[in-house]
Amino acid sequence: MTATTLDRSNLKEIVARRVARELRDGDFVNLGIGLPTLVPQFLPTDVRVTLQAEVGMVGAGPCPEVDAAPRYVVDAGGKPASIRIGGAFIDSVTSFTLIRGGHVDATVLGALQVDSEGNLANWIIPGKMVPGMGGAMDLVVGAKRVIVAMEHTQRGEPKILPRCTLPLTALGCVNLIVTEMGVIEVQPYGLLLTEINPDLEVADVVAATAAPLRISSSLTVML
Amino acid sequence: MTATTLDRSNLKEIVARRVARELRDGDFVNLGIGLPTLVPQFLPTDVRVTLQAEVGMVGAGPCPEVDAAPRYVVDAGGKPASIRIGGAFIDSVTSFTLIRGGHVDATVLGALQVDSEGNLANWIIPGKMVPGMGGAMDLVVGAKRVIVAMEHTQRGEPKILPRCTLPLTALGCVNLIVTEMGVIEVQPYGLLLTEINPDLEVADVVAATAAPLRISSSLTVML
Amino acid sequence: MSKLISVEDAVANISDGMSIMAGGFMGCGNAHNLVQAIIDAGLKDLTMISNDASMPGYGIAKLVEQRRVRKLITSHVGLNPQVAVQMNAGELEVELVPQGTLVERIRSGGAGLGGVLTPTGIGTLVADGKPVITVDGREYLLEKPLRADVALISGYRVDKNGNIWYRGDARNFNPVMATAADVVIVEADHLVELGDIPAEDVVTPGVFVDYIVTGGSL
Amino acid sequence: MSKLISVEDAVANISDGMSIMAGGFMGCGNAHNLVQAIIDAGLKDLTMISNDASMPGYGIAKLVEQRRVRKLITSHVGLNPQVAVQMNAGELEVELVPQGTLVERIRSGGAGLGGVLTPTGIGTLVADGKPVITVDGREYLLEKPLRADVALISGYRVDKNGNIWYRGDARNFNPVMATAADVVIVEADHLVELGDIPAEDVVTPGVFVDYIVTGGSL
Repeated sequence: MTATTLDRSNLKEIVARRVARELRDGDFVNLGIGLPTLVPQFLPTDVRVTLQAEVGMVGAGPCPEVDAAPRYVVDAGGKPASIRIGGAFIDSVTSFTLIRGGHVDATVLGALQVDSEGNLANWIIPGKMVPGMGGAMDLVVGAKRVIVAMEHTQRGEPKILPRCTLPLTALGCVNLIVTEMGVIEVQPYGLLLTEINPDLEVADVVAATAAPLRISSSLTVML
Repeated sequence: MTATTLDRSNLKEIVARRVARELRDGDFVNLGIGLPTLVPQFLPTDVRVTLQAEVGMVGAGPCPEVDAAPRYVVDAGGKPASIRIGGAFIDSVTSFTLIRGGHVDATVLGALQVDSEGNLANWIIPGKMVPGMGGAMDLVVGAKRVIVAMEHTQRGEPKILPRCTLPLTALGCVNLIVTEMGVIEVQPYGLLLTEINPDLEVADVVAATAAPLRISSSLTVML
Repeated sequence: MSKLISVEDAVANISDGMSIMAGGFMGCGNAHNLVQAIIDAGLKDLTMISNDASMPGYGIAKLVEQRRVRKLITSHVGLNPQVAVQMNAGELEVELVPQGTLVERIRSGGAGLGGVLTPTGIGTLVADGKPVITVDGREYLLEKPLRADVALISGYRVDKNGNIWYRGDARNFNPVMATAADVVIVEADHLVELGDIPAEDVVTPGVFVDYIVTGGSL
Repeated sequence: MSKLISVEDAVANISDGMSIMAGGFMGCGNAHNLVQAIIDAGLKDLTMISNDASMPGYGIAKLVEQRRVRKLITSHVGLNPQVAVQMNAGELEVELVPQGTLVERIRSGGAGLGGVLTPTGIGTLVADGKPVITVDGREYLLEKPLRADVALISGYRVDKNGNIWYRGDARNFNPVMATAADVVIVEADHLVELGDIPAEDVVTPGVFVDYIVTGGSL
């Protein structure tokens, strides 16, 4: 099976499941929109993380089945949300004191492009899509660990490049890239493939990656 | 009667009473230790001011007769204090957001020296007294109006000088000087005596003031 | 001297061309009645400072939809499609600011500081034209303080002194914006008596607030 | 993974020569048991960062009196006569910082900023040797961020997540110091259940707190 024939139906689950293994019990974590929000459901029961929502929650919970506080407790998209018992509502100043001040253990977010130096582009496609950076620039600068969780390619085109061509979100901020094809560490010398999807060959991953890719001598199967 | 024969028994009251007339209904005011704390008792009943205590109160009240919250509500000297109904406890960050951010309408504080340019020295006598500046440097920079309330002289020596000789608290920060001898405005061109203690002659005030002193053409009696 | 006034009197503090800070995050924490009153008063050419442009038909999004906004200073406009339309047509100027930088610029304006030294934005478009200051070997952007003519605050419980308690995450930018405008107006969901908000639980002390209007609700 | 530990285990995080932030204002908001445990553990050569040096025999004043402090970074020492004695004898170094600058330097350290641009201290001894940055025609001192190895926090109600609610003005420097140290220890006057502090009324979110000790009281 090659990259093009990889079963794409559970692609997001593959990524989210693997990212979940990066989190430790007690971690304070900020999850970006989309794929990253799937991560908590794959956490082992003995790993409890506290979720931050930059809108103003420490200990954010899931979307409520019955909305107890309509329009007063929302997520970053303005949709109904909830807070866990023992959580705290905070203002935006405190929210970014947490984020910029290095108090967030890990942030998981998507990317348009990542490159060999760990540069990240995920907020603008000039002339096409200008939504604004929201809290992303602060998150990737401030979080102790930045994990990019994304599909390896975009309509067959590599997103992992020697050098980002889109405007950057931040310089050298990415620590780890998790895709459906494998797990890639950002090292001082460049990118290192440490785990691979068992349905793929190394050549598949290399072919789908525009950046030079070292292969770990202890390459393992991605779980 | 001359300066040296002025009845000194009610000197502080003279100053506090006159300072009270500078405050307007609704003002948010920070009072320094000592003489300035006497000001509120001379406010007309239709003038209500909100007192700030930099330790962390908006709406500070008097020392309680019965201390309801021993050691949890204190003034800047660590003595039992109280908060008025409708007041707020704030942290030190907020306290100095209020002070430095121009939210305090007036601060009233003592001085070791004041000079023709409105420079103030009130925090250190090198080699003798080094208590630290506390919040004073922020207060005189941030408050909309800085009123010095003090005795005109120190053991007969002038405290109002052409140029401060002690280390400064801030440059050009003083707006008004109120002493037992009179009221002096700090103007761009220097000091202007606008009111005088009715028991004194202008010559008495000039003699007790080392800085050049203009006399207002509409000089009135200090009330 | 009561701070309690009508919504119409409150909005009379605003003129065409003024800068307005509006608390809220995707409309959660917008002062909805004040927004409507601004529209009803025919105010225009406003500079809006807010985390985002809300969502279609909700809160401050309406100011954009009704073409009352000349300039937006904000971190995110992706959920309000009208912004892109007007921006691409050259009718609306948008200054995008990272969210953490936006909140600190406002804080700086409210706290009498000279600006913000932040690592956020270094090496990106955000850094264009801004001074870079090196402190202990690390580079920081100098971002300038932000203040506004008027701040529109949404509070859940508000007493007559203007003390505010916020519900849920409707808090967001409201407390910091209440520190950084010449005129601060709070829209109260519930007007309460002095003392009903314990002194320890006041989030925005009333001394920051100039006017109170009632009838708020998200 | 419980944050709740004994006072002795908490103090085991501290070594001779470390820097310690202590919340409190003239002893109001000091973590008194932790201070005593530091003395009992024989710790010395400490750098203390605190608003003041408290008053004789009370709170952190005891650390000075017991000669455990090598350097004080503080805004006011006038109520603790031992400070002047040791300072004049060359035994204690004192760095005096304006109170508003002290709190902002700590905030800067906790919030990942590169320092503070403040008008306070311009033209005074405080400005000696510090960069002056001009923003929009006004001069500001660049004051550097402050962090510490350990912060000693005093909280009235603390839940098992470390969420803190402060009573009265014992709050003061505690919330900001809880953001700016590698190890943050809170001394709880009352340990409460999760949810006992409503989410809106939490002042210091528990994620800032590493360890909780009980038995606190001012």
